[in-house]
Amino acid sequence: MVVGDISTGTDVLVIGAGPGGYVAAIRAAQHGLDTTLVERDAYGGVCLNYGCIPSKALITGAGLAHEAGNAEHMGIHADPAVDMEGLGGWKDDVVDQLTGGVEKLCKANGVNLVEGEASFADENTVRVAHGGDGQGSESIEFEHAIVATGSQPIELPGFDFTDEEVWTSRDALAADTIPDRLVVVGAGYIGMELATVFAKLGTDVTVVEMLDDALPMYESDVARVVRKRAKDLGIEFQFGEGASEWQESPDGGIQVVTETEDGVESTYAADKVLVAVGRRPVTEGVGLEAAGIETDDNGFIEVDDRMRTNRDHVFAIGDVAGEPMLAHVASHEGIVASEVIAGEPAAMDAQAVPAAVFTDPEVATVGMTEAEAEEEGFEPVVGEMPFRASGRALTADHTDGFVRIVADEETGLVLGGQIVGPEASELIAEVSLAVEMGATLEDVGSTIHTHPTLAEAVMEAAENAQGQAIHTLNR
Amino acid sequence: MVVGDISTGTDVLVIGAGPGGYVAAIRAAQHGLDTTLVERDAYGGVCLNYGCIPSKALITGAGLAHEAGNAEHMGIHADPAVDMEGLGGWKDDVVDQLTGGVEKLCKANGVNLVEGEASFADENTVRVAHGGDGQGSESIEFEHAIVATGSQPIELPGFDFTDEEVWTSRDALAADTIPDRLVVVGAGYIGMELATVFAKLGTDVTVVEMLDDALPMYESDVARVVRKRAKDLGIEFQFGEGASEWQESPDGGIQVVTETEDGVESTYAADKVLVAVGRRPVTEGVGLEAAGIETDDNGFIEVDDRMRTNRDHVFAIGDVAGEPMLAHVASHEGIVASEVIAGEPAAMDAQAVPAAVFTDPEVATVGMTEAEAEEEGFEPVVGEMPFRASGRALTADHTDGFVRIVADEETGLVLGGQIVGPEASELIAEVSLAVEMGATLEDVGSTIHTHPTLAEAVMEAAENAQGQAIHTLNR
Amino acid sequence: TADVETPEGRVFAPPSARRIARELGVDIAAVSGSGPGGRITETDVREHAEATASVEPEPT
Ligand SMILES: Cc1cc2nc3c(=O)[nH]c(=O)nc-3n(C[C@H](O)[C@H](O)[C@H](O)COP(=O)(O)OP(=O)(O)OC[C@H]3O[C@@H](n4cnc5c(N)ncnc54)[C@H](O)[C@@H]3O)c2cc1C
Ligand SMILES: Cc1cc2nc3c(=O)[nH]c(=O)nc-3n(C[C@H](O)[C@H](O)[C@H](O)COP(=O)(O)OP(=O)(O)OC[C@H]3O[C@@H](n4cnc5c(N)ncnc54)[C@H](O)[C@@H]3O)c2cc1C
Repeated sequence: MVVGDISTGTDVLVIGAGPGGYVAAIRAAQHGLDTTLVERDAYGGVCLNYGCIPSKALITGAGLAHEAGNAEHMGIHADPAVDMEGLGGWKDDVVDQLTGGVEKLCKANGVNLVEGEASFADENTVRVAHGGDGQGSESIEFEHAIVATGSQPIELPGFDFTDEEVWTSRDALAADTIPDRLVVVGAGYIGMELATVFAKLGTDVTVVEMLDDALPMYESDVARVVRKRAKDLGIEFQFGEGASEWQESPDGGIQVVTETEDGVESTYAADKVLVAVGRRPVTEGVGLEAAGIETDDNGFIEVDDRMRTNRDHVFAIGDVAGEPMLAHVASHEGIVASEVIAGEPAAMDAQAVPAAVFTDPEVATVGMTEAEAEEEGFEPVVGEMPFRASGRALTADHTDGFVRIVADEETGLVLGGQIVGPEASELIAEVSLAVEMGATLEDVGSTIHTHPTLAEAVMEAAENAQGQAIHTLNR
Repeated sequence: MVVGDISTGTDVLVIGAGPGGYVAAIRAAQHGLDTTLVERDAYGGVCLNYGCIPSKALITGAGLAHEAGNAEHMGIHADPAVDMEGLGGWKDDVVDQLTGGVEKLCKANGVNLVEGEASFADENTVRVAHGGDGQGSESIEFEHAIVATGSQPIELPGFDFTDEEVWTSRDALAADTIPDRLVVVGAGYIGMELATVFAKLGTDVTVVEMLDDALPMYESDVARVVRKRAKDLGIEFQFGEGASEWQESPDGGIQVVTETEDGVESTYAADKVLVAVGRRPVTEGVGLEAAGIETDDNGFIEVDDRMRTNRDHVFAIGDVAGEPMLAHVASHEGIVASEVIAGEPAAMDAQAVPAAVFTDPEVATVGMTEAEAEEEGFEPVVGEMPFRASGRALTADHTDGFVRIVADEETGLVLGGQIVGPEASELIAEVSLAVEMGATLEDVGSTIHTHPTLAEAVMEAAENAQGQAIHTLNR
Repeated sequence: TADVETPEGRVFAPPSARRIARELGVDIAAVSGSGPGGRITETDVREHAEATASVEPEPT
């Protein structure tokens, strides 16, 4: 059937159904706005289909198998075998449940779902090209548009993503066998999460990183905890080297060639090479010019604190609107954009934008580091609690890492926190609320925390900053 | 060597080195007070030696073995064997590390440690009887005393704790073999935690409870989640029955006899019977009368909001000072007592006293339930988020349970929360801070929460209460 | 100064404000809050302390 060029109208048109777009669409519909959401590939976007969700599922599976196989010291003797098709199948089920849920939630809230690729025709119209042969296209007129087209992996010269031996994170997450040897290019969070998964599944993993540490965007004592544990898991690091190309190797595998700044070459044998060197915005084919929307030097759409582009009625959210490229930031921005469209006094004014890395152990941060606080003109005071002094961490057999709280010395107001250790991603929530609420060290330190929990370490760190910790020595 | 009756003096004398006493002693010493801590058995008290810590260690070990053995749906094939001596040895190591740490922390803060049994001689003197043959005793004069003597299990008529077949929780935690069959009397949190441990280790567990549900102190929809999962683990419940006695059985095991209110008897075959029907204060031998300290009808020492007994210079904290009998409450009260002695404006004015149960899944609550809020004269509004709609719960393969937030409808101020589900004990920390800070639903709902985390469910529940949740349908 | 009693019911104020109330001898239940939902801030407590101090008679 050929669907002709039909034309409809909508109050709010959202392009892209990732965690930015679908959340924006639902909130707009909740405000009674007629809302249309266009997606060309899969509901849930990168996050649910090829990012956050499948990666965390594999981290759970690989983590459980590895932990059970290394618990003799606890009297637990197991020799788990992982069949990658089974693990992958479970992961796919999880993804399907969530993406199915997104579709249902959109419909239940009254969002019109349109499948196809959207491109601005002019400043009040998009054309949506439907996929498949002769599926035609349609024009949709809108009052407001929200661009939420997300991001895609950056390609590295010498590594063609269409080659079977070269993996993007999406390919790695879809693997149906466990490679014997894997080179990971880039020790950022995506590279480190996947390096950990495969190392725990038994792969020989080598991580190549141009800078001089794993997770180089984090403070060195935070990164050190993850690097040390990764080494214990058998991951080899090659710092100060950039990957330049790959070659087929006579043994049937491949060789990844790297180069230092001084031109010294090395090669690493592998079966696959995962390139995880960053992500760039998706703007090609979106027709931004037709709507007069400007991008910055890195190709991100420029927005103000209301998530408005240079065209007042067009908004941009999520990865396409710049750093930090995180799912929860995309969702929050989506809510702000839709509230602003609905006439609510919303703005992107978050004091606390948490970020987590699901390595072993996890890393999670929010607000300012000590150095950032100094740069901002505060006189920071810092408190810490190592997990090795935590009863819960000991009973959970995960004692690497620490909680750090940064506050303003004079007022005691909490400015930020850095956590590396078990469940860091969950523990950061309390610190985020503290930062958002303008809580003081005393407020956090004198809130009763359940014993035995890891969250007690947040309280202890706050107490430590005040010189009155019980379970660590105060400075 | 016979140590004669020597006499010393101290500013603050603390009786009992559990989580109440040792924390109080450290804080008093931090305030520069000359502080003496007397303990007759083991540093760390019940909690570190026979309670919180060993139970959580066994929960971790049994949980890991059980989870790894039941992960075929994830492609993980393992058949873990648990050797109870190995698991027990690891648990003992954890306990030793923590109790050793307590001793070190006390010394590092300048607390004088005295081993022996303390008894008030008069209102300003205790006599400490040192253990062992001819170790003598000493008198210590004090300005202020803090009684932190804790609690002990309540004995049930017909079940003599000195019989080998009858277990207290302490005996259960010290087991060096896994019984084939276990009857647990009492479905409170201690009974349910240990029932879960042994069920996961392969024991046939029957829980006998006089009331009509597991965890009867919790709301029925919270308790239901735990009861259902316990049944899936093979635990059998006999509600509405009280245990009356036990007998040796011809097969070498035992039989536990129960009776309903109407006098109907049943018997359950077992190898051991764990009695977990509650705890009562330790006051015998403490010489409270000599100091003129009064107790209430249940034998607990009565205190005011400064933790003072009827004698202004004597304080009581922790389990001996009444409900809720929880380690973190003991510690918090210890801090309040020592601060008050040091002249600080402290008081036990916590708005939020969290409690957690480490069953599968965990339960954690803080502040008011909906019903309690109504009783207090609020018009509560309630928001919920089921974990089966949480991406993190799905990727962690633990989707049972929900987060509930209770707030005042008119002002939006958060009054409490109930969580049953994975990591509930950690997630409650954020709700506790919200309650203590006087945060509103909007404050919690508009704080950015990392994706994917279980903590997002707290935010979603707050949004749901405001009728604007994204991932659940709003009422 | 005499201890101020901890109020029986719910108080909507951060722990730090509640401590300052005790330090200043203010009954926090009598303070009206200026924060969201009527939450009592540290400033509310201090202002209440000043206001009530000025109306109290001089000690003799
Ligand atoms: C391996 C990996 C792991 C990650 N883990 C995490 C994590 O744990 N936590 C976290 O916060 N973040 C994580 N991220 C980042 C997260 O996935 C992104 O920040 C998030 O997906 C951004 O959401 P978005 O809505 O902006 O865009 P996307 O999720 O990229 O969605 C954009 C959508 O727009 C559609 N689209 C694009 N152009 C058009 C068009 N012209 N017409 C119609 N549809 C179009 C796309 O098909 C896509 O579905 C991870 C990323 C990766 C790759
Ligand atoms: C199996 C089990 C699991 C538990 N799990 C948890 C949990 O997960 N979380 C939680 O919050 N709570 C838990 N509890 C409760 C917790 O253990 C108690 O609330 C806590 O130990 C109370 O601390 P305390 O300092 O008041 O007393 P205790 O820990 O009982 O310590 C009192 C100390 O005083 C000493 N003492 C008594 N009389 C004298 C004397 N005359 N002279 C000298 N010393 C004396 C005793 O030897 C003892 O060491 C659990 C309890 C049990 C039994």
